[in-house]
Amino acid sequence: MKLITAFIKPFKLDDVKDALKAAGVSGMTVADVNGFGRQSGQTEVYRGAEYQVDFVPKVRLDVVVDDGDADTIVTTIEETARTGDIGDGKIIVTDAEQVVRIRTGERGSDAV
Amino acid sequence: MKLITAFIKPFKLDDVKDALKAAGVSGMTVADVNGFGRQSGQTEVYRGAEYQVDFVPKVRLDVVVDDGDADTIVTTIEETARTGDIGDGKIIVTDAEQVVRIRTGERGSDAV
Amino acid sequence: MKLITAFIKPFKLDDVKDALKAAGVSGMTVADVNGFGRQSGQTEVYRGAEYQVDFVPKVRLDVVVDDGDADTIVTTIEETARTGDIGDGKIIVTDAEQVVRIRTGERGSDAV
Amino acid sequence: MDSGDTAWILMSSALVLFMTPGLALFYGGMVRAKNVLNMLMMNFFTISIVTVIWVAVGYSIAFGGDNSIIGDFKYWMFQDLEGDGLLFAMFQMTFAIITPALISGAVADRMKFSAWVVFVSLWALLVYPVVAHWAWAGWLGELGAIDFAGGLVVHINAGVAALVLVLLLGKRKGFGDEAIRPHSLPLTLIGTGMLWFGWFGFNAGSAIAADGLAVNAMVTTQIGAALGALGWVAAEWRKTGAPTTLGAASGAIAGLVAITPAAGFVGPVAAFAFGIVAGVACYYAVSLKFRFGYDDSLDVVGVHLVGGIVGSLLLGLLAQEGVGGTDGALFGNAALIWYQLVGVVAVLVFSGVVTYVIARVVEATVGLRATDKEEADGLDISIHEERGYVLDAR
Amino acid sequence: MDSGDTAWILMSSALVLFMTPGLALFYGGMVRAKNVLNMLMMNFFTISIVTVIWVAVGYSIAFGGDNSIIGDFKYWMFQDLEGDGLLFAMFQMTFAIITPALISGAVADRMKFSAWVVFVSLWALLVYPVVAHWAWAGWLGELGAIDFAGGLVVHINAGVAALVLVLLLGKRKGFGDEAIRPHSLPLTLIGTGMLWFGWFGFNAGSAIAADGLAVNAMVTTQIGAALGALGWVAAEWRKTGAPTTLGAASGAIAGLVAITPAAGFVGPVAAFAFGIVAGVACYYAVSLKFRFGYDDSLDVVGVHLVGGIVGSLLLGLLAQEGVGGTDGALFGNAALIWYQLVGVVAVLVFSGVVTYVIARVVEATVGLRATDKEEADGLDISIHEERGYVLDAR
Amino acid sequence: MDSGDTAWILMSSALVLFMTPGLALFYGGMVRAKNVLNMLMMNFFTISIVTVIWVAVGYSIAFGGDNSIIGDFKYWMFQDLEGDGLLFAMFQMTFAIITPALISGAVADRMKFSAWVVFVSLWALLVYPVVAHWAWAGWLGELGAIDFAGGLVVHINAGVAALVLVLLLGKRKGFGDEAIRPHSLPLTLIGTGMLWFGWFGFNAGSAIAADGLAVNAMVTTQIGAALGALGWVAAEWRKTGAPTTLGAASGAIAGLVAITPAAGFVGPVAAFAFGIVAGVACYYAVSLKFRFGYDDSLDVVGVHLVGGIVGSLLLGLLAQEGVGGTDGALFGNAALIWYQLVGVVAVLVFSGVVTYVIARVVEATVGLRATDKEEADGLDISIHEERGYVLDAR
Ligand SMILES: Nc1ncnc2c1ncn2[C@@H]1O[C@H](COP(=O)(O)OP(=O)(O)O)[C@@H](O)[C@H]1O
Ligand SMILES: Nc1ncnc2c1ncn2[C@@H]1O[C@H](COP(=O)(O)OP(=O)(O)O)[C@@H](O)[C@H]1O
Ligand SMILES: Nc1ncnc2c1ncn2[C@@H]1O[C@H](COP(=O)(O)OP(=O)(O)O)[C@@H](O)[C@H]1O
Repeated sequence: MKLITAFIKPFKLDDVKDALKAAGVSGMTVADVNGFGRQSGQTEVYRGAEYQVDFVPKVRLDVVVDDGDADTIVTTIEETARTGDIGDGKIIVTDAEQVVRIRTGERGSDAV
Repeated sequence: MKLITAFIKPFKLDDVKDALKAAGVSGMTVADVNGFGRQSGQTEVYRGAEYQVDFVPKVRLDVVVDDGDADTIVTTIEETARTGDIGDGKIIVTDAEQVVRIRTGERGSDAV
Repeated sequence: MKLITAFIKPFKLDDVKDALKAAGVSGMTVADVNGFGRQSGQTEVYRGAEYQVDFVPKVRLDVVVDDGDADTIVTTIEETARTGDIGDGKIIVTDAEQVVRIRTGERGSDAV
Repeated sequence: MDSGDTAWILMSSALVLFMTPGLALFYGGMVRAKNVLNMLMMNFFTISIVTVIWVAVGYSIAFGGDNSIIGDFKYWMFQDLEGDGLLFAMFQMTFAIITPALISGAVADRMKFSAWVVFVSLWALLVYPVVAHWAWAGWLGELGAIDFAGGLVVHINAGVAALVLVLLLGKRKGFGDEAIRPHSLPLTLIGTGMLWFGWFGFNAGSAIAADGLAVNAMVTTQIGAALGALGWVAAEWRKTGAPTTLGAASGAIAGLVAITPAAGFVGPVAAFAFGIVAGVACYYAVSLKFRFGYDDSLDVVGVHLVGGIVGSLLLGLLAQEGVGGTDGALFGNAALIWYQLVGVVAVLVFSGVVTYVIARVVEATVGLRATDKEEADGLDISIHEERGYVLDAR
Repeated sequence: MDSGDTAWILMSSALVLFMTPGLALFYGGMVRAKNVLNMLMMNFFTISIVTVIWVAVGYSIAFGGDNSIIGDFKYWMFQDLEGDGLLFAMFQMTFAIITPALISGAVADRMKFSAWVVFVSLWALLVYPVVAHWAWAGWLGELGAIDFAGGLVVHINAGVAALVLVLLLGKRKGFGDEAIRPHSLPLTLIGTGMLWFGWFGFNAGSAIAADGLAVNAMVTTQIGAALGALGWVAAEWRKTGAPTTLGAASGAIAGLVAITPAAGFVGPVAAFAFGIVAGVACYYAVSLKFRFGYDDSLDVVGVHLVGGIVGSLLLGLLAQEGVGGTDGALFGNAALIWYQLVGVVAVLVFSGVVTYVIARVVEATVGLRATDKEEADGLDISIHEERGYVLDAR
Repeated sequence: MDSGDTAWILMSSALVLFMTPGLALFYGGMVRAKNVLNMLMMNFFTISIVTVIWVAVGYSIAFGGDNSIIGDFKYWMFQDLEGDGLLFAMFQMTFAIITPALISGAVADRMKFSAWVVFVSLWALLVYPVVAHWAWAGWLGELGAIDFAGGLVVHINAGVAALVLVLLLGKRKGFGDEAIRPHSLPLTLIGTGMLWFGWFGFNAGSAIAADGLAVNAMVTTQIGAALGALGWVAAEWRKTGAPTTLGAASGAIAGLVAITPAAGFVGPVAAFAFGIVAGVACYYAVSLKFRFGYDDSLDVVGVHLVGGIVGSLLLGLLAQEGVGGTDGALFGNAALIWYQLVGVVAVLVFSGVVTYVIARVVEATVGLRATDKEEADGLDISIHEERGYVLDAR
């Protein structure tokens, strides 16, 4: 199985979730994170002091899928999360050696 | 070494932590995340509008262990986090090529 | 490519970020997490009841880099995040099979 | 006014002023975290804007001169006001502030801040003082319509303006599709507490004395609020199975809105009716926006317009001479219902039309709406360059 | 009452009403994030419930008629009340509201909301008005027991009810094993500020006039609060090495509780004693729940029962005729201690027993406790179908 | 004082006391999450400390006896105070509390809590009562300097003490390099609302009567606050392109600070000038710390010292006999400017020097500053052994 991790723009999460659901993904996990990248951070102003804050809010999405589905899922995320503006984020694929469904103890593809 | 990542029910964290400690794990890292899966999300009601919110609060737990310990640890998490109800979560095992203890610069098994 | 994940002390994040920037890293993602480890947790006192809270606030940092850069980056993090006191944290290196830049669809090294 | 009356109206002025920060928090908790500061700022800045306009000419337009359509400029810059007169102008200022502030809840999450500043300035100049004049120093009052503390002047007035404004402004992205959830109900409940507390000054202060009428108004206010919450929660508990905190808060506000015009005209028993009817009616009214597709973000229409109408009309029925000097239809004075209806319609039309014109002018000049990107990123960072919360451990 | 007195009691009524939202926040900050709304809702909804019951019959049971055991129904639905009488009924209503609200802190995190609603309704009907009658219009007062603003009526009454209720309800999962930590101490501190502020109305308003007695009560209240915080923090700093914010807040409340029965009966110097003794005593008292294994979640017993007893008994010692017309044991009137003790015991027994009966009835009908799953997931989402916070960036 | 006056000063005392929790939240929202409790605790505990000192001897030092340099001990432990005298002592206590509390914003994030406790105790004993005496019962007032509600006594006094203290204390780690951002602006806005509300008691209560002067003070206070916010936001909007919520809050406070000495000496029109000048001046003043490299964490110097000086001097220009009995330079009494300047300088020197001595003593005994590790981990966990927020779902 593959573990696909994506860092995307927060307001895109709903679309991505729907697209993944439509693509047959049965589960995923998300978290609030802060990203640093080419997208320059925003200026923040507090009592006249302007700060360039490098970190921008992003959503981290983790989804494990069968090896064979990985490419489709990556493409689905890619296409749905894309706005074309800088800061759209990254997708990273790593190999998941084992996956376990806690409730049943199922392992491997059955557990996804 | 193996990196074991688990998504579990929040109220199970204390038990899992204790079990891992008992199993000899010397460290772990947790984060608040939201999961989507077979467990249907909860209904939330705000001023009469009922929303089906797909994401459910979960805890993400990351723990690196020696290759040889991975199976035991997976089983420990599995058994402690299990309630038998839908939504108990997943465990994912990936291969950690290198682990470093920042304080000492130790690497590999020594660093775990 | 390699995915480098580090758990560090929160107040070190600014230094680490600057060092990574200086080392040519063009992006990273951080999250607030809680760590458990050899560093004993803090005592917290609420209405006279003293609790030993095992989890200590840490920052999780994820950065994908080219295979060739991994060692330098690990060393950079290691050296900047080190205080020498217990609890400095861990660095974990995993293999990233694929990386995608969502905005452009670039893959692999170009996407980092 | 003797020192006791003065003490009470001083205090009431402070209480009503405190309601606008309360409203800011009440609303602020209901928007998403990325827009909380924008909501707070719309409200706090409205205090500043309206203070200037009210002192400059607003009070005089509302309460100067003998004309029954509109006041004059004799009190401009609070000229010639001192003692009791100045105190009354101060007390009324706090009403002039919160009324446009109420509108902000409707336009949450998408209105340009500069547009809000211009809109409120014009509205506080052209709409509020005129309506206040009509009800409290002009033809509506002379006709026989009654409004103890601002059912017409404050709630219907703000409510219809909110409706007009959101029709022009359009919906938030995601409205109707996604769950747009309150980011901090505890914040909303803090605001609710402040509003409830301040409302005692609003209603009981409107007696302009520390006397039996003020006492009556305080008691009916408390009953209106309590029963409003009860009504709303009962209705929703029955329908959705969940008694919600936001429902209790919303119902309390609905009850307070409805009792506002009536607080000094009905007794404790009648106040039960105002509360319960408003609580249930507003509970159903807040769903209309999904049915009709206007995006009244935080239900200013559902709570203030509907609650204000409920209160003003019920008053036509239930007013009692023994309390405030006027009988309602139930006690033989059918005309009162009619006067109340005239009042409601007059405010709906006047406020609706002038708000429309003002909004169009703002649209044509500064533009009403934030850009899509500003809306997506959140108005706090895009427009105010601040973040509401930075909760990390660093 | 002249207009100055009226102004002050109007204001005091508003202040005391404001305490219940304050209490909601004070408690709300101390529970875990998953239960914050339940805590807020228990308190806000109590306002609604008690308002209905108090207006309907509660006030009359407490203050109607000449019987020294119980009032009558002559003021039902606030019949025949106006002016000063109505104002007094309003002021007292705010006490009737906050007293059962105090109990909510004990049952946090596990009581069924429907059970709470039924419990509070019965308690506000059967317990509070009777105790209020005894102390302020019945046999206890006639006997000679004194209670300026509610040491017996409010704090001991609520405190013992809390103890009985938690004994029946059982412990929260994890009590004693896990660290169950406050989710937002800033919220608790907001509540503390509101409570402290409102307490001036509670105590100084209980003079029922804007006079020297009210002034004395305000000063002793301030001293009680300040010294309570000082006492608690000193005790904990010495013992654990950490001066905590929650300790300061808790100590202030403990001091306020203890000075409540005494505010108009002792002078500033004696108030130091009330504050410091209560602060230290309650600091030690809150640990008793771990020792004896009853789960009084937010220490209603430790703070209100213990603080109330400390205050009521100290008053028997330290009351001074020059202040409120009664001397205590230290000034030659040993009987007062005895009367105070009778008062304490009478309230403990009556409130304890009736609370027990009510709780058993609720248990047998709707059931007292939420299910394990509801408790694990949190009462907010399980029962109220809302979440306190949604802080993501979306 | 009749009952109306008494009612108003009772209420004003409650209002001003409420400001210190308000200030705690105002400041608390501006620090990082890891230090929020320390900030709250510094403020809440100051209430306790100063209450003790004020009752014990502070009031007597400030208002006892006929000496123009310093009072005596005749009112120690509030001896011989009752009725109006006791009420005045209570009202003034609330000023004595908030003044040192103001200083806490400057030392945020790095001062040892024990050092704060000792510092405040000494400062409330040695500095505040003396300055209060000079201005309100001693030589400065006799000379002709005027200070209606505490421009000299409260704001300049606290502001200069803050400056001295931060110079000794040194900068926070990261000051000037990193963005040290407010962790919760909604918390700061809650505090702003409470401060604004309470300030009506501060200024209008300083009339010590419910009369026309109190009314005037309330109106000018409202205008000062509103225009301060307007001035600050206008200045920053022009300069940085962003109208910030924190700017509006800060500007309102700046305006309130500046109008404080003048509230009962100038009319509504002049109040516009106080607000707008203070708003703009303080906006520019808060940047000075980066220029000169002193780390006044939350801008006590920029807002209170600068705002206090602006207000005290403008008053020398704009005071009007018809309002408070004294004309300023603009109305022919050039001497007033001179007296005001003497007042400003006297307070700067006295408070500056004594604060320096006290701080040195504290440094030499308990030490002023937390350790580096405590600062890095946050003072909440390190010193108070508590966490402000535990927001997880467990
Ligand atoms: N090398 C990296 N490792 C981990 N996360 C990264 C890396 N580069 C970028 N990111 C994440 O992707 C987000 C977007 O990257 P950025 O360079 O700003 O824009 P783009 O994706 O359009 O090139 C960042 O905010 C960060 O969360
Ligand atoms: N494919 C997946 N990838 C990542 N996380 C998943 C995946 N499927 C489930 N999860 C995580 O596991 C949690 C539980 O999954 P769910 O399908 O609801 O129940 P169960 O584990 O009992 O099958 C989810 O809330 C989510 O956090
Ligand atoms: N085996 C592990 N798996 C995952 N995270 C770990 C592991 N061990 C330690 N950590 C993380 O590293 C942090 C520091 O570890 P700790 O043992 O306290 O000190 P040190 O790094 O100095 O040995 C922990 O708080 C935790 O976040």
